[in-house]
Amino acid sequence: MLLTPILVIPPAAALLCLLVRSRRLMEGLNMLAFAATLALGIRLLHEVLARTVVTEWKEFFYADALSAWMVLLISAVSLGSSLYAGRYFRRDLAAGVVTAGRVKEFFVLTPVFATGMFLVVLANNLGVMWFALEATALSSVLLVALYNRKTSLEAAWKYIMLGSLGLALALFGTVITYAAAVGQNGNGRLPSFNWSHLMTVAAQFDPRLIKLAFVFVLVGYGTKAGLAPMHTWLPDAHSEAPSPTSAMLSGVSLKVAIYALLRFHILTTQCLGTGYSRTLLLGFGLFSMLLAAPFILVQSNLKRMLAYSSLEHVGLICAAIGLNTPVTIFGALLHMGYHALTKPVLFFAAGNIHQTFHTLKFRVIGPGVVKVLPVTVLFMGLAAVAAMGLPPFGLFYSELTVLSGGFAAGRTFISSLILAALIAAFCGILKQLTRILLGARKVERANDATAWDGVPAMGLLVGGLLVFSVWFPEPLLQLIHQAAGIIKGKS
Amino acid sequence: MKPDLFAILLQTALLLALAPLISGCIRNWKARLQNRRGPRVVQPYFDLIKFLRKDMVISEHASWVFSAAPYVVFITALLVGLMVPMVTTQAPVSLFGGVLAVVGLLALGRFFMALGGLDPASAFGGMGSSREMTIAAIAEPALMLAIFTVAITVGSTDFSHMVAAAQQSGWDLLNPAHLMAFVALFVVLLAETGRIPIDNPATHLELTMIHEAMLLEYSGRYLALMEWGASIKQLVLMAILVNIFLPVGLAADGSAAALGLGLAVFLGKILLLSAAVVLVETVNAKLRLFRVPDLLSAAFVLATMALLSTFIFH
Amino acid sequence: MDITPTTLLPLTLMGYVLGCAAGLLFLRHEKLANLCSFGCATLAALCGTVACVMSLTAGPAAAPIQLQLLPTLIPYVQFTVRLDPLSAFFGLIVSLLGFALSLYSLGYARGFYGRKNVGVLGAFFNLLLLATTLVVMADNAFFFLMVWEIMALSAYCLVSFEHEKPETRSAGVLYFVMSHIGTGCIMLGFLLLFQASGRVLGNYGPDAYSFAGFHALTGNVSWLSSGSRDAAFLLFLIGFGVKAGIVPLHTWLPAAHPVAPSNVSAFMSGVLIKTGIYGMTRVFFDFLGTPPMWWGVTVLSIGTISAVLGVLYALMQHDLKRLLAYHSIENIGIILMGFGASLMFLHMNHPLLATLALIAGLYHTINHAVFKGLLFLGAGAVLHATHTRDMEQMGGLAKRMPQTAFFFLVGAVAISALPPLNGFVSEWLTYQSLLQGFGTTDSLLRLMFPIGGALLALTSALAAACFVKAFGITFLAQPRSEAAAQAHEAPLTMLLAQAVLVAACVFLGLFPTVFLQVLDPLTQQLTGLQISQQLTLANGLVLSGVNQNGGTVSTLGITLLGLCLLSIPFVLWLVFARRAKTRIGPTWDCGLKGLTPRMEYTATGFSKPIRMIFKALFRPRREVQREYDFSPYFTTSIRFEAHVEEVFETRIYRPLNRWVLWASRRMRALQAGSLQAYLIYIFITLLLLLLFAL
Amino acid sequence: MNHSVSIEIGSQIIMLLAALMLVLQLLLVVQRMLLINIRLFALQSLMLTAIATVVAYYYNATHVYIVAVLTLVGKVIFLPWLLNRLVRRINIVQEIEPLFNAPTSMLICGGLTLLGYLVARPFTTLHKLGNNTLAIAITLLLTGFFLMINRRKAISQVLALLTIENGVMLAAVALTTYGMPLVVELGIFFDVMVAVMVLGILVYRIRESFDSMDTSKLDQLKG
Repeated sequence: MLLTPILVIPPAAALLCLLVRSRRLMEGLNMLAFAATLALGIRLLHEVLARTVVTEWKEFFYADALSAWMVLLISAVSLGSSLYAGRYFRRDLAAGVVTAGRVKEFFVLTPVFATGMFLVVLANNLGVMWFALEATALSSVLLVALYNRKTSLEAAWKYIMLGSLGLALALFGTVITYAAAVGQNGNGRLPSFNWSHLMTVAAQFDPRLIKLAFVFVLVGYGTKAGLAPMHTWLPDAHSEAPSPTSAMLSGVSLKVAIYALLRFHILTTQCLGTGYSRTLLLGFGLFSMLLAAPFILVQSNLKRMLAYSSLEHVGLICAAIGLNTPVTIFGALLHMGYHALTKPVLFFAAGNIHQTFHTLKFRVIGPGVVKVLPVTVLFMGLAAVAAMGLPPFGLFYSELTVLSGGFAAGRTFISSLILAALIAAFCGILKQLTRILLGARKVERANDATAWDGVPAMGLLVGGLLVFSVWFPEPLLQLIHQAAGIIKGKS
Repeated sequence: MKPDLFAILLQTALLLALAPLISGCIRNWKARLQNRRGPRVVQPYFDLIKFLRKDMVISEHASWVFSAAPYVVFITALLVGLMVPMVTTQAPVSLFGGVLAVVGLLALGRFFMALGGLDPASAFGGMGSSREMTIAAIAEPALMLAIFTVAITVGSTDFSHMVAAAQQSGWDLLNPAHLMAFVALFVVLLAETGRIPIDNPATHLELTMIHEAMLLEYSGRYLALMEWGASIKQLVLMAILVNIFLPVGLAADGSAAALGLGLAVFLGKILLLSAAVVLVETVNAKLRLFRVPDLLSAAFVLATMALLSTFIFH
Repeated sequence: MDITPTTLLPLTLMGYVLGCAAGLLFLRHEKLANLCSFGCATLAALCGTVACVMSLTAGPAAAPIQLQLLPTLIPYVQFTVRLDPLSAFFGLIVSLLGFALSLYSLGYARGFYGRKNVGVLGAFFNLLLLATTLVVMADNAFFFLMVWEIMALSAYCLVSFEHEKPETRSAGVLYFVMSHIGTGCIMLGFLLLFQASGRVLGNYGPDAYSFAGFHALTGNVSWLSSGSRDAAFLLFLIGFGVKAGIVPLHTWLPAAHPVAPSNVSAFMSGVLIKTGIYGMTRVFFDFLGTPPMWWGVTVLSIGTISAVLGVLYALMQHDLKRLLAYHSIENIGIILMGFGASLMFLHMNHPLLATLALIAGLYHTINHAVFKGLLFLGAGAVLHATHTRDMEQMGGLAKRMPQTAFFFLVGAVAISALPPLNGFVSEWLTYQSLLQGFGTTDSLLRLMFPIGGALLALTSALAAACFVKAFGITFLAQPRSEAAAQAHEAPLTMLLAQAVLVAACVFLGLFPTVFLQVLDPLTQQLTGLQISQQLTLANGLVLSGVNQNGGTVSTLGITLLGLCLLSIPFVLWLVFARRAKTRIGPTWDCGLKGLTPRMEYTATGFSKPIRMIFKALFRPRREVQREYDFSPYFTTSIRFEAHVEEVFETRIYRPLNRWVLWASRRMRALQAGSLQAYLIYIFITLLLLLLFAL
Repeated sequence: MNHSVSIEIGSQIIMLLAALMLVLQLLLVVQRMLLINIRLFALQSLMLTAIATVVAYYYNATHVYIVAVLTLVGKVIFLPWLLNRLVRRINIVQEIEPLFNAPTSMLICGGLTLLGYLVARPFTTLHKLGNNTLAIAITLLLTGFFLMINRRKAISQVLALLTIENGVMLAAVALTTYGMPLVVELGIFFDVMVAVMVLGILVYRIRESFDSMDTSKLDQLKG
């Protein structure tokens, strides 16, 4: 019994939060829940390493290396953002930006959101995976709309419309896949819709149906994963949501959607052989990267810029998987991990800046944030350096690994394009952040009360990032290698 | 080819003794051509002695650089002199450096002279330094290129080797390459020694003077060293010109007869060249400062063409 | 424990790490931070210097030292350090300068007390030293790229140390952006090599990234197709060229070097840009095998252009540090002239000349590191004393800070390539190689050599002019401002540091034949020859060209002879002038009542003739505003402004930047905010994919 | 009775019903009165229910009956009622001018139908019940999508979304022989319900802070 608790604890926490009144208790419950899932995740990691697959409830829940990796990421990021949420909302309440009811809403919905993601990565049945994803979408929509500002409502509206449209398409793809699975044999009993089962019979599927299915799934889940040109909701939602939510959206929920996409990618590869789905992934990944760069370069809003950089990273991950060599896929998974540890920190810091300056517009914030929020800027600087793909942080390794893999596979031109996009994004982020973080500014009053806001959360993640950048534990490495093997498939 | 002390002393003496005479001749002949009686040929010697005896006035603004400059100028001029063959094919310390060292040492002297000009905080000095350095800067490439044309054909930057090679057969001044190089070098010579049409050694009108402007604040023995150094430099440059392109009568060995002959021939050549200089100075007017580059770039082009022709006749 | 490179190298690295840690540890106590971090740096750099010297003098027989710093993290990364002669030579440059600069910083950092956090400065300074040391010693391309980026990052942080000034921030960004683009090129280059070597080795493991592996493969002709070889050459040329600051990739350099703290700008100008040179040496001579002709031609021409343009722009500056920064461009150009010639000789299969030219380049590399470091330290001392970088505000400092003035003068003489100091020696070698090069080929290309030589002459003459201006305007005559009048001599450690570098200048200048032996293992590694014996005559007194008829020079001899000749003025004094007296009097002022500083020649005025001569390049603009009460003949005040245009910035970079931003803004129209539009994007994507899936 | 024959009949019935769904969809595209739109949607859902029933009857698969019932309760009765309430609450009667006028829309829909058939052509040969519904399902999907693009009012966009859902369900029920596993069906059903709830909530909030339902006014977030 390992997967079930992971899926039970967060909703339980959500229920309790619904009942209790004290805000601190809710915070505690959230943290506790995610700490627990993180611990379970680590155990799961060892289980998976021990016996490649962990299943429960007659294979209804199914965890292989890939799922275990995702579970770790989800719990880590959720823990981080629940750590951060406490101080964040206390300040918001003090400023009267939100009502206590809304805060409760947050603490109830966040575990639900997380549960959805856990279910996505642990469900064996593709249909279940779909509605789990829909659940994450619905819960996060309400979180995005939490502030109930005009802009946040607009963002939420676009998010829900595009999101559920995408999911409808994805569902259609899923259905067609199932139809393909049912295939010719019209015999009496209902075939299982478990991914593990489909993998075994994928070879006999009708290739044309699978092709069709993958198109819909790609567009559908691609929308949720924020692949260009279906990404348009992403900057709005990420910039309008409260920072802890932005962190979770950017840190994991995109990657969870990618995960869903990957399951189908593996299936398709199994059926059609390499070449079809991986080309599509490569194309969309590259397009996302190339599209993101100019938007970063001339962005005027801090959190939107971060959102676009997420688009960039997601693109890189997809492109790397599209390159489809063990090394690039390994790099992509590594990148997922490092990015999950990096991006939330940036959003937390952005949150602090937002609460201090009451705006996210670069022009209005003006230079010299470092004089007002030195600690925040320190963490933001570290995270930004990491996000720009500079050593000694892990993203440098993962990016260079991907490029090396690309060159090793002889995809010189594609890899060069990737590098170019990365450089462009680098320039943008550097320019924008230097513009606001550094510089002179008259500090009206040194506010020590807020100086250490969010430091535990940021410290946790940045610490993890630093540790994993210089020392990578062996089991984790094995896990990623296994996961890469799964994605690469037999072919 | 170890530098032997005797040769060094001899040549030093020659430089010290001959240099003022040359400037004296030039001044005197120039006067003659202009229908003036002009100063005696030996006047420079008297001047030097006078300067040496006189008290010095040093500007209150000047620092130690001001006092260091004259010595550097004087010494570098002498050093350069020792690297160039005058009466013997073998310059005393040619081992210590050739063309490049000569150019470098001259630049060193100029460097300090310019600093000395700036040091007393007078506008004239600054103007002089500025112009001197500018002209030197555009003269130097022409000089280098011209000497390269010779050095390349000889395959050495060492004056002694150049002269030695020049004495071999198959070498003639009429080789177009060398003719052009010669002309180029002659122009550079005018520039380096501060002659009309580049500079006017006789003037003390601030708009026209270059070299003089830097010496304006110098007096007494410092002035003497400066003047002497300048005339030595002039002698050396002339020696280079004549000995490379017209290497007749240089003493191959240390025998008295050879030396005597060499000295005589050398004197003849130098005086001939001085006459040429005088002629040029008399028939030309001084150029405007911003016309000087045209002249020097002409020299540069000449030198380049010289190179090209060696390329053709190689 | 015995003193060997193997034991000293880890000490050095540890020292830097400690220094970094100390800086961060004592963020709150600036005195402690200053002492600990820069103290550690000083000691570590000293160890490094010793280590490098030892391994260079160990003789060619000694096997290069290898160290594994960290366990392999993920595929490809292998933190191995290898101290072969080339690394040791550049390690020497880094450590020597590092030593002097850390010493200097101990005093210089005091200037920041109370204003800025010295701990941060110390930490990043140590990090920079560490990264740079590792850059020249890394033995694995992946590791190299990593430390290369860390170096750039820490340099960025140090450049923007005084980030309160807007121009500092923009300079920092410009530097980091260009440097990162360069890094991108280098990365691509190494990836190409990696691709090729992996193909040959048959596996794409970390070995496919190891420098030793690349070197080993150069024997194998087929490992790089000529196409990718040329591509790699260009990529590396651009990548390392940005770091080295070659024209036209130099624009970041004059922007970034001046705004950094002086100890940092000294390091950047002295060492950081040399890492670019290191990269080129490593790649062009060690990895890419026999070069085609056009490589050499390209490098030689770029070198020449950089040299001439660098010095011309330097002449136009009146910001002391900016002027020095432009001179870095010039000297990089001179170094590359040597390299270019060397590459050409390699192609024409004249290893001897190739070696000579290479030596010329390398010799100038260390020389420039030394005297440029020295000059920047001097400039730092001046800045420290007068709080301005503007030469027009200085003057008269030779009286107020005599030691600094003397040290700066030595640096100025050295950089102007005047005998007997080191700049002259390396340029002499360059001239020699160019001169000998003429005979090597009959193609018209050989004209490049003498013309290059002539332009080199132009360069050094202009450099001399520039430093007459720099020294004269800054240190001589009357002070032009109150600050200059109040200037005071720099503290002891700063003077010591400068003295160290002066000593280095003198040594490299007077004893070239001794130093050349150090280069033997290096040339052995790169061209397979050792020619220090051939270059030495008269048991070490005289330096000669490859064939001793080609020309000889002896800076030591010149110096000694000059000292002897000093006796002549002395004798003259004895004979004539013993009774002559010396008075201190006013400068002749044309009968006005006293000279004021405003009557002095200014820096701008000094360089005016050159500005006029090279009008076409500078496109000078001047604005004169005169104010008068009732008649223009009685002007009350005149404001004169002269600007020169920096062609590459105004004609290439600004328009490019503008265009990119414009294009990006146009792109933003895609995200116009209308849900309908977004739906249409998805719809069209879907339809296209459906057709694709048919 | 002869099973194969009955299969034939069954598939013909299904085709007929599916075709009717398509027709209703096209009507939705041209119709601008919101209340009528809602009714049309309800009717379409009814067709879906019927199809489900037929499938369930022919394969006497109980869980498909459940699906049919759920669809009937949810999409034919509950959702229309909910939307009606919404519309009356924020009394707006009809869609403002859409992006494309009626004729153009019809043309586009025709094109999309063509595309649907084009895409589905390879699979019309599968020998099983309702094999041809794929074409119609895709067409419903695409036209629903187009409807969504074409409308500006939030409510009608929700409606469009629901018609897309219908298309998907049609495929789910008819194409996959006898529907998906029950758990999936239930999950999907409840998700749709919740989705509509959430949308409703948002619509309220937007309504009260923008006092308009015109989503084309939601364009503050740019770049």
